[in-house]
Amino acid sequence: MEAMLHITTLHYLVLGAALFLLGVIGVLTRRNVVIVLMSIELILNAVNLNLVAFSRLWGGVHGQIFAIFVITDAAAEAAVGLGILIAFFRNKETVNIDEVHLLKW
Amino acid sequence: MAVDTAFNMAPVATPFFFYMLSGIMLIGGILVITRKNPVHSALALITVLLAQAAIYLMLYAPFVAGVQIILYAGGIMVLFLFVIMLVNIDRAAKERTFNSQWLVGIVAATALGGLFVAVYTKGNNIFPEHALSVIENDNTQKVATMLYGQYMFAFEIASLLLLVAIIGAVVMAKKRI
Amino acid sequence: MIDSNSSLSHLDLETPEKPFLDANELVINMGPQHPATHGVLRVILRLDGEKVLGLECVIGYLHRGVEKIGEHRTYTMFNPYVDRMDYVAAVSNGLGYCETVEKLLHVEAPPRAQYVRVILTELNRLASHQLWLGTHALDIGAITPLFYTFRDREEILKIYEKYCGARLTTHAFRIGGLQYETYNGFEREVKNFLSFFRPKIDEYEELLTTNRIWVERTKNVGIISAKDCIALGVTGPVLRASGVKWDLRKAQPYANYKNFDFDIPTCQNGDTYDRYLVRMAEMRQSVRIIEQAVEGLPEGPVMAKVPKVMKPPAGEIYHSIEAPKGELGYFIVSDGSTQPYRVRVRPPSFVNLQALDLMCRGQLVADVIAVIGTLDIVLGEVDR
Amino acid sequence: MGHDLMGQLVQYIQSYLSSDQTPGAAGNMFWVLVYILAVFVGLSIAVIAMNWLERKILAHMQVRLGPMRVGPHGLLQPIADAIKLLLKEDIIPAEADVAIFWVAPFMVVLAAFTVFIVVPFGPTHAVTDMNIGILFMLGVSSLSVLGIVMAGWASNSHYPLIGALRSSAQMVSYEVAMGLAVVSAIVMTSLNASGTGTLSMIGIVQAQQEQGVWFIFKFFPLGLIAFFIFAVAMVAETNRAPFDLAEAESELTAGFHTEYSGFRWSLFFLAEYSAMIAVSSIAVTLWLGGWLRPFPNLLSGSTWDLIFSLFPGVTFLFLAAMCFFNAVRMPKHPFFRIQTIGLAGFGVVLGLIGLVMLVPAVRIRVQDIFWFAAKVATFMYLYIWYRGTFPRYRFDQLMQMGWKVLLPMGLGVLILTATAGLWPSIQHSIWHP
Repeated sequence: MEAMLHITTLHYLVLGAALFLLGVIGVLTRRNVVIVLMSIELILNAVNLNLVAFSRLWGGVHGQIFAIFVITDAAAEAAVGLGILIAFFRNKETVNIDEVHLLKW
Repeated sequence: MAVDTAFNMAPVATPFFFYMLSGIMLIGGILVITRKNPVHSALALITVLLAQAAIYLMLYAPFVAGVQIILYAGGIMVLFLFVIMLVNIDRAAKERTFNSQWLVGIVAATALGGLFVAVYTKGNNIFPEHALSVIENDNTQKVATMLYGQYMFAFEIASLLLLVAIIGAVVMAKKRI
Repeated sequence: MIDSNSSLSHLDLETPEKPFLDANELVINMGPQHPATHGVLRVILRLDGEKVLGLECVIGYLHRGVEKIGEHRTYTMFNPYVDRMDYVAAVSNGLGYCETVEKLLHVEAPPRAQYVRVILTELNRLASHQLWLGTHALDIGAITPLFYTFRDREEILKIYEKYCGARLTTHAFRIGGLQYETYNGFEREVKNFLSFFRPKIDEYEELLTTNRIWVERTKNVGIISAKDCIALGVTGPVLRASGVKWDLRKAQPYANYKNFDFDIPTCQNGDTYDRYLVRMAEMRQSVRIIEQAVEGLPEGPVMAKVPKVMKPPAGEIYHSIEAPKGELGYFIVSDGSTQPYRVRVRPPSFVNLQALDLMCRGQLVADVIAVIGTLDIVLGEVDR
Repeated sequence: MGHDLMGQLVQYIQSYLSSDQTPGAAGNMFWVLVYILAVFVGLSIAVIAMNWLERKILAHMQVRLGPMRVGPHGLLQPIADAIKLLLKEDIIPAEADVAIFWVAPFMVVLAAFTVFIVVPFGPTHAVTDMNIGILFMLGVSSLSVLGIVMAGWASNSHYPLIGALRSSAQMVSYEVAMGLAVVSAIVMTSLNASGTGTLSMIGIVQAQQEQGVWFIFKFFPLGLIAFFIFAVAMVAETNRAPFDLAEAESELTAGFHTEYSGFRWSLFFLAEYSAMIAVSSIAVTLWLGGWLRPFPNLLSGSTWDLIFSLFPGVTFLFLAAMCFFNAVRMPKHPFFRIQTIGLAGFGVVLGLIGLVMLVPAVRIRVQDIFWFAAKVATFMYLYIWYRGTFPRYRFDQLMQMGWKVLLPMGLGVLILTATAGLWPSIQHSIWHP
């Protein structure tokens, strides 16, 4: 009970790990490209949570800055990923990731 | 309690808020990967992101929380919703939700989860027990100083990355440039 | 109707443009219940995002069979029906019908009647253009001009009400002239109206002509070339804005427009802004015409000698006038009886509406609204 | 024991009164709740008043009278409308995505109301003062776009979908220009001895107080241009004329809320107006000196302080006098008797409020709120004025305006502001290398 009531860094890490796993499952099992991309966002967020928790643990802001960079990355990744998705959809008229099996069409 | 002052990790009622927010995040995360309709998934993901912003506030990282809300919830998720509306989801709704390797996925994730559990149970005591106390009020200033000082180069690289991403996205999505 | 020289072959109206995102063509039903379709026009828009790939007009929601009704009424009895076609410009409709039947009967209205007809018709043109301006501006998002134009249109309607007791469907003219002599003070009131109205045109222009957003919204929107206009039979301000100086009041003078001194305003680009300018200039010209007509209003009878029971000699006649919206033509076939054998109306709105598809191709949804507004259609006339 | 508890409670409540912080910063939960309630009630009244004022002002711009029937001069019209909306049938289209259809209006309202917890109505009159105040406001207000997109999508109809796509693209693009304008104001806050700026809403106003100039006049015309960019972007951000493409009545019938009716529609309405007030509050805080009274430098001294502190009460007394004047002018007919009495009664209420505001203890505390509200009200009037004057932009023109005009302007102003701020030290390093 005592361990439950005092929120330590480990609590945040466990939460982050759980989110990370959810993201991994999403990436591995879903067929819809949009949801795969969302799962990647979930993974990135889990990482961010860890970074900020560590930053809190050490009292600095390095972790937070890393988190900001990760968010920047996520924005770039989402833009390019969704761009690819639209290009793909235009050619194949589907958003099913199983059908992305040709390098050229 | 003596521990309280040393354990000065968060303000009042932290356990309650922490468990509430993590509950929201986990349920939201599960919804993200299980909903058939991508718009529902996106809604769940937005909930996760907002709850996470609140958790950042609990971790005394208000600037990251603000960036999270503006960029993630207000920017990236709108992009997602935009694309979901652009692509025709009528067909996707009729198809199977999960692919044929869902079993592999679950197994791999479980293995990874096991790894995490192992690390956290074994390595619990590598973290210092007491978090250092920080002042919340100058968080933004500190982030700014760091971002434009020590991490200047990384900052510029990030801006370049964004530029490349913009051009890439335009090239990908536009038929005639 | 269209001879081989001015064919439509250069207009490919059948195949719509290829959409950008093939799977994503959006088909939208604009109307028949829609705030900007001016009645019950239904436009089936085929969109790629916001870009219009093509559109199709579905008409007939207001069809009352006016032409068929004409075959079962005597010439006099049919007269009020034509008011209900372009109910915004009822007087013009009546003028066109009366003149056609007069031509068929070989009678001519006396000069005083002709002058009063010109005054009332030009007032009607002002009223019609005012209504067009208000609703067109409202469609584009400027809500205030609507109330200004309606305030001033009220004054015209008051004159009508005093003259013939009706404001909208006036039934002002009779075959052979006018039923009523003008009321006392008619001339004074018309003159008062003109001096009241002239600064109002400047007021409208002040609100819109140099308004940046208005110019941006209307310039280069819905362009139609003179060639296409002629090929499609588009007439009226739309044609004149494309640079063709064609106005039936000058080209084939009727009533006694040849006695009046006025200009035909034209523009060159054929876009929505030019059509706006042309109509504004036309309002000023109408004021000029009314002024001259009131000044020179002759004395005399207002009704020519027409038989009580009209039996025009067998034959056919086509006569057209310049209604506010374009060429309004009546084609009447008489078999020598008291009722027409066939009545056919050439409504300007109906013909002008054909150009909608051509004008909207490649434009955005918002432009479709602007173009519908600028064509100045009245569905009562389109559907008849 | 019970008495002791009461005493402690009273002491807890009273302890805040002596502090010079916002209740959030002082950590006093009781006053936080009181402030939240006050903000909520005040906002609702403001939205109701705005509804009436917009109709009346717009009507008078358009040579008509506006609401005249319900109550004297239509004063009760918003209440009648609210009752009508609440009693209306709540229609959910058969093919709609019910869950999202439900959530969307609440999301919009939530975003529009949450921002008000950091709006500083006075040095201590804010629910809380966040370190990232302005960032929080921009972030949370940008969440309303999600609600709009969801509403448009969930309706499962073409017009709402197009409206939602339009508004999402519009809001996302104008946020960029808006952000740049905001940053150039924040750069100005760092022009003090220590060289550290602030994102806190209260801190921004205090910076203007310390520097003795409203940021709109700082580095003339840089502050003015930044303010202009924000003023344009905020109209676009709230989907108001001439940027009301998302709900363009003549094109898309009603845009994203075409399928909504009754209570849910009224939530969108509420959100729109409170979002207008919210962005106006940002503009007032950042450029127009927030709660500061006009001419604090030019007309300084205790006499002027006294005169300016009388403004709130006098304004209310003036409004009351207007009510009495119009009550006297009412037609003397039995039909109008109730309306006349109502108008006079309204005048009495306004007059009493005005008299209370003249009491020294009250007027010192409310004058900040008054000046803030007066500045916000100016923006509200501008919103109505735009609506009465401008036609609507087209979508591509809107995007062009956002990306090709406002964004480069914003960047330029930001760079120039930073240069101007650093100019003394640049000069120094040039002359004394």
